[in-house]
Amino acid sequence: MDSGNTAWLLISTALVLFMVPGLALFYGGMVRSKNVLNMLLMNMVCLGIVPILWVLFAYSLALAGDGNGGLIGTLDAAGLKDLDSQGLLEMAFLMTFASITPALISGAVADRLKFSAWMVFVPLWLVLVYCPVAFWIYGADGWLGERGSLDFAGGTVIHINAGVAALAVALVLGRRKGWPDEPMLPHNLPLVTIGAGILWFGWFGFNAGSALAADGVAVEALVNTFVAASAAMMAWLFAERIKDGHFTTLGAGSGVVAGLVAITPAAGYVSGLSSLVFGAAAGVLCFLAVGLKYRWRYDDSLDVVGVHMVGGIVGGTLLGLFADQALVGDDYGLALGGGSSLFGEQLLSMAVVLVYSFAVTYAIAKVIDGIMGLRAGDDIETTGLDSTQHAETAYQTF
Amino acid sequence: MDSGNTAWLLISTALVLFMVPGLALFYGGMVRSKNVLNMLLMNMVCLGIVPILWVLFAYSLALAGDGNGGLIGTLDAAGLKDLDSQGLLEMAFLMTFASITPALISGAVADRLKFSAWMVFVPLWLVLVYCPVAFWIYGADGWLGERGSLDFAGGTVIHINAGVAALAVALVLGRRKGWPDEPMLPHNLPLVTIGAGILWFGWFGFNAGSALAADGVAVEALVNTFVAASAAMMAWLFAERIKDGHFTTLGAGSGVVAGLVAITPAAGYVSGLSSLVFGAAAGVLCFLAVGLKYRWRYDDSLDVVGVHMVGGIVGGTLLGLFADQALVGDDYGLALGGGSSLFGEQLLSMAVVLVYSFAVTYAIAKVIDGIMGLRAGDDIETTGLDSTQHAETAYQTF
Amino acid sequence: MDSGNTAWLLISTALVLFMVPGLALFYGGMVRSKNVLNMLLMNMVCLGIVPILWVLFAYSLALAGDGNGGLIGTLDAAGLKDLDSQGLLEMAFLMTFASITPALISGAVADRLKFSAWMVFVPLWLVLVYCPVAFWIYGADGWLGERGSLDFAGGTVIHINAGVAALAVALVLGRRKGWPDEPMLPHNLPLVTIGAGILWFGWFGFNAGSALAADGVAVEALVNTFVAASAAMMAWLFAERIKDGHFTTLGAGSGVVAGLVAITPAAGYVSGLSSLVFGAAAGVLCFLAVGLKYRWRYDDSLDVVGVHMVGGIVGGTLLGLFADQALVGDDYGLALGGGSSLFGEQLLSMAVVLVYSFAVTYAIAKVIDGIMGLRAGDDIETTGLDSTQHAETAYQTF
Amino acid sequence: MKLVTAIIKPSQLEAVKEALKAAGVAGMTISEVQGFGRQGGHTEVYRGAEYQVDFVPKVKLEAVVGATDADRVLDVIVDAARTGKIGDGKVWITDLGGIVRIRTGERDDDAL
Amino acid sequence: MKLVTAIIKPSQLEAVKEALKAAGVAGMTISEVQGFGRQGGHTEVYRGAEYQVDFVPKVKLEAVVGATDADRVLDVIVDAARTGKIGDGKVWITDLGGIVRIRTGERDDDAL
Amino acid sequence: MKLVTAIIKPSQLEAVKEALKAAGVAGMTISEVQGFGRQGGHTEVYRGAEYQVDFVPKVKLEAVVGATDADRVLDVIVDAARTGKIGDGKVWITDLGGIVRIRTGERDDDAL
Ligand SMILES: Nc1ncnc2c1ncn2[C@@H]1O[C@H](COP(=O)(O)OP(=O)(O)O)[C@@H](O)[C@H]1O
Ligand SMILES: Nc1ncnc2c1ncn2[C@@H]1O[C@H](COP(=O)(O)OP(=O)(O)O)[C@@H](O)[C@H]1O
Ligand SMILES: Nc1ncnc2c1ncn2[C@@H]1O[C@H](COP(=O)(O)OP(=O)(O)O)[C@@H](O)[C@H]1O
Repeated sequence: MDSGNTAWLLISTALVLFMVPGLALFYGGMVRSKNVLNMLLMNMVCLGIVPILWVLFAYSLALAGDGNGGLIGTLDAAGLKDLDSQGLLEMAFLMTFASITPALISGAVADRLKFSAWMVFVPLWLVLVYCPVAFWIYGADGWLGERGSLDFAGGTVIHINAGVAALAVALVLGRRKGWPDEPMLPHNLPLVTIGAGILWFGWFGFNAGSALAADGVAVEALVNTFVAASAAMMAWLFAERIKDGHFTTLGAGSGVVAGLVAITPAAGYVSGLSSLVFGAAAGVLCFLAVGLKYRWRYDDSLDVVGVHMVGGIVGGTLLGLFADQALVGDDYGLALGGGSSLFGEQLLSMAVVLVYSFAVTYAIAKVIDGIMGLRAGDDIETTGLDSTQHAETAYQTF
Repeated sequence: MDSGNTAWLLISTALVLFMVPGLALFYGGMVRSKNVLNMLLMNMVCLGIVPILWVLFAYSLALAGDGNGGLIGTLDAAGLKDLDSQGLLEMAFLMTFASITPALISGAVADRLKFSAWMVFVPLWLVLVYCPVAFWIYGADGWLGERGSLDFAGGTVIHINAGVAALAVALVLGRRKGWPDEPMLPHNLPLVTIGAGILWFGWFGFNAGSALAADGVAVEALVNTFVAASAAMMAWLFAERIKDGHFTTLGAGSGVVAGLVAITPAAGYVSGLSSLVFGAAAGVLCFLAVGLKYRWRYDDSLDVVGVHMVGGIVGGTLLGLFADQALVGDDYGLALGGGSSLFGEQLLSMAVVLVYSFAVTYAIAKVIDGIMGLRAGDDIETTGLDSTQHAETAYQTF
Repeated sequence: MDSGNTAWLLISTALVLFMVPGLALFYGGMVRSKNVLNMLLMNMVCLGIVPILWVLFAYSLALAGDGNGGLIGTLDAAGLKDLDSQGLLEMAFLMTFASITPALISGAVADRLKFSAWMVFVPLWLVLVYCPVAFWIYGADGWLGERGSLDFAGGTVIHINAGVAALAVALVLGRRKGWPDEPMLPHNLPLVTIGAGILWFGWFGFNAGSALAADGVAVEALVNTFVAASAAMMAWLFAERIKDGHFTTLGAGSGVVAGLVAITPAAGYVSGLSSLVFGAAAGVLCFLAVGLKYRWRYDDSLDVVGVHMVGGIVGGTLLGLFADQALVGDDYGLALGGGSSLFGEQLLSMAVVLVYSFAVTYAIAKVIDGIMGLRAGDDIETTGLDSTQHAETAYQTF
Repeated sequence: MKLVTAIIKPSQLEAVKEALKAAGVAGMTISEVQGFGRQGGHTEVYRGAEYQVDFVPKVKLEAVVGATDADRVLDVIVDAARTGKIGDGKVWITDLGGIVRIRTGERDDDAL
Repeated sequence: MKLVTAIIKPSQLEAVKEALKAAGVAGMTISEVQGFGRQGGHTEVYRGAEYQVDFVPKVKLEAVVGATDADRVLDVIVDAARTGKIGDGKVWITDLGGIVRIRTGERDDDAL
Repeated sequence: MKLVTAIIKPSQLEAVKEALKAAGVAGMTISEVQGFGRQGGHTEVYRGAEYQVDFVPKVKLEAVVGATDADRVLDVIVDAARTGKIGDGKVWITDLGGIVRIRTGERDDDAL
């Protein structure tokens, strides 16, 4: 790799790492002040647990060689064995993705999960869900990737995967005491806005960094990422203005994230003004989707399902429609005349990940619940997780 | 463009985008807590509105080809038509500049502007003020640029332009109820400091990115940007220490921004220790300028005029004096023996932008006021914009 | 320098600059709300004072030519004289290091130092301590560097140096009124977490930027930096879980910083999984070290000694054990069979810096104390520094 | 006129407010407070140093009511605020000399 | 001694404070509170979910005054706090058993 | 029953709390308030504009005690809160009509 590409991948790694504290703030501002530290720590600790496992063996499992007919990687690169500079750098770049994916799930379990259960959940989920799913799509001969499924920067591997896993854990965990009757309002919306800003900033590394070079594809990815986020912000804002009467700060931040999620699988594969379509669709559909939890009464506390799972599906589907021939080759988007092959593969890979991730995550959650209990307990929930689980208070008065 | 230059422009784009949430926090911390979300959203929404218009047509209008004898761009690049990778990337980089410029204005209208009026103001101002002004100076054959006016990264196009526009809107809008008799103190100075930190960080992309390459000019721009900000911080701090008796946090942050504004037009055009002069002058003069609103009783709430307009004028003028022959060619700085030609052009271009932007912005504000009303209304002003305009509360107690 | 290396050093400079506001928030969240602005300003002002002195003469003193048999630089590069593009860029990159080093010390003097004393301390310390120490190790023929001591990105020059200086000032300054009997709890742990996130992000520029190129060494440094921070976070978290019963947010952030400090001297000199050792050792040892102040009753308020001095010593020592032959040449790590030469030099350079920095800092503090007084005074300490020293209040209620 | 003052758990505020509304109490004022009592506090740990935190967050609720309503209102609060766990709080009653509605100048019962 | 307690709009605090100063009241204590009353609250919307917020921000002001001053002080507050719009708040008076200035131990009128 | 209310300096809270504990006071409630008094405020400066800040941070402490204990408790507070510097604050006593412990319904002395 030349110095320019190296520079771009170095900084992209830093950018994606920075998304984790960004996500922590985005989520942390949305919970009540008695639980904000727990939310911050659930996110930050993913940057502790995941990298250690990643360099020891998980990177190898998720991406290296072929061991099992395209189902899971080998241990050939365990302990960073035989990685040259470029390999090391890609390993580090992907380590940030592996770290943020479980962190995304934390939004669904806010306010009630026992912290020790989270410490057990994250490594299990990484190995049992993230590694195989990543291998299927990105691995040397992962079966979904081989069939022709596309996922530029992780719409399916990261967002759909985390989103549906969030649903599974939320179902096993159950609803918060008092939800949805008692109001549980965001305690600090400026924090949410800082978080959204950091996420947008970092997402340039996430998506344009996934070109693995500072080239035309990276440029296309950056432009698409930028525009989709803008369009989704406006779409969400107008959707809520029409339905609820107001443009809101939380809506703007949520729209931005929805748009970023939706463009993720497609960032380097679509061109021109398609990104406007991704953004607008994600803004409206995610806005509508976050309401479903009240109808179906699952307590996805901070809307991981509505934003990441739904946004990921919107993006993965639209990619099947709008993938650009110049960028993806002959099996391009259905809507652009590329035939239904890509579109079908997109639906297949999304369906596979939805089913696999849901099932295995559900099982992991059930097992943890059986062995050590998932919920912190009623009293702790009332008092707040910060003082009870972490012996800390976020904001001191005196 | 080689990979190194591409990498630098990619990350610079991300850096300038990040300045918008930075600005939102910088301003948001300065208003009272009942209005902080409104301030955040006025800023963030510029990242929603502007990029959509920019890719559709505004970029083309602001920079493409020649249509009208150097007065405004053509629509040749509308919808991103015919842009190669490099063109696309520059388009994206400049999109961040176009987004932050109207956002700067929001500081002058704090606490009283109807949010729907802002949603109308931003697109109108972008098209009627920002695009022509940008074209005159940066457009293929923009008339001010052709005559020899210099503006490295937007001192005139962005800061003077936004600063004088802020004055115009503030005048049409009128003073806040109770201003200046009632204290309206910054509700959260740590937020202001975070914002100032992000702005400084992002400004390296703003100024050094404007070299459009990772070369010696970018290095010069980065060094100048760094040093001018430092010098302005110290100058502001000592000025206020002498006049008011204290070094303040708000003063430090304000000084940093003043210095960054002043060096913006000159970042890649001056060398050696000139940046110290830019910084010191901006620190002292902007500090003095922010007091004028009390004398002349215009309610430029967060000092957009005093910092951006005045800082921009300081920088544009000093550039006429200190532009370095090695960097700008034969018409270099008056004080360095380069003759008065550049100095004259600087004064001309600044005067033109001051007059044009003031007049057109004033007209836009008047028209909006006539049609839909600019002010939120007395009761809303008393209660706060967050709960009334956005149906949200920034900080929840329970 | 080619464009890729230039791009990397430009952005690394921006990243390290961003660490200063990051540090300000990290520290600012840890003090009580009546002192947060003072803490923010003590940090930010280092970005004002240091760069001015740096471009005028301190850079030259710290790094240029040879004047005194390897003891201090010459004034050959004063005023940026004769620096080409690459020289200018490296000057700017190192300017951020020089700025953050005194800022680190501020954590030890929290809540009681007179601000004017800080304004005098910083320039004196820069010239009398930082410049010589930097020259010994990094200067053209600095005597410690010549002997073979290694310090990739400033473990000794920055962290041990600042850490032991913090001890010296804290001793001269004395304990806070009421410490340790009265609780003095962090007023805003989300701020601390934002700060830790920014520090981690910026530290990639700090360490991987110190390769001064976007090459394999930078990649190695980035990977080591990442993994050491993760390992230290987990080590600190488990250490406190075992000793005190809880995983804490402050512990996670502290662990991250401890790991980053420890890997700093070694980032580009060790490979493979050694970074896990650096991280784990730093996490546990710094956790234990922060308790010593209660035993020995020195009021190192925010644990600059426990984290930076101890973390730096851990890293410098481990480097003597684990330096990789492929990266450092024949005198490699003792534990890897490289002999004791490097190990001995590491101990020597650390000892020299510990003694020199302690002694000179102690003297500076004593002199300032004698001339103008170091402490703000009892009443000011009770009321808080923000309103008394800076005439500001961090958070406004009405 | 009487002033009924209650110190309750924050988690019971919603229930108490609804109960008071239902009981016809037209106005009340609440504030964040911190309580010390039998419930005890908890221990916090910052970088290995333990601190005993004696105060726990509570809500203070004040309602001015007619003299004859005071006991009934007190009972309503006690019922709604009770969780049966230690730390539920206290309610007390004070006599007032009189109350005025600022907007109209109406006094006493008319001011409620 | 009497304690005059007022619940006022935050926007009127400045005016009330100045009026009290002018009326010779030498000390007072204020705090942030939230009020429920006829003024009603407002609706907030978070990601499409509507919440009725019943409480609005108010300021509570307490001033201990000599028994004979209480009515006058009450009138001063009422005048300064009045905007004429709903939600202006209440003022009430309580009898005190006595007051001490901590610094000196002075009691009652001397403590003010 | 009596209610003892104290306005003290935040820096004295710890001492007062310990003194009250030692004196056998089993419960109390505190809140953040801002005080105006002889101590005066201070000037703040924001971008060159000066503002007189009249209010300084104080802590309000309320303890309900048996009628016969009130004076003793007041003395305890006064002793512990005194620094001798201006702004030490006030303590005053109010009669209560009665107090109930929410958890048990116990009244008056039993409720403490
Ligand atoms: N004597 C008192 N005076 C004022 N407030 C009190 C008193 N005793 C208790 N409180 C308040 O009531 C709260 C609950 O009291 P506590 O003794 O913990 O539980 P319980 O009321 O269930 O016995 C305390 O946190 C405090 O705010
Ligand atoms: N009965 C009451 N007891 C205590 N506080 C009250 C009572 N009624 C009203 N308040 C306080 O006074 C404020 C204003 O009362 P409200 O009924 O809204 O308007 P108005 O006083 O103009 O009729 C309320 O927000 C609340 O804080
Ligand atoms: N008349 C009063 N009513 C209510 N609170 C008062 C009164 N006078 C003083 N205070 C409170 O007591 C605090 C200290 O009073 P101050 O006059 O400053 O000092 P000192 O009590 O030492 O004379 C004030 O800040 C205020 O909170």
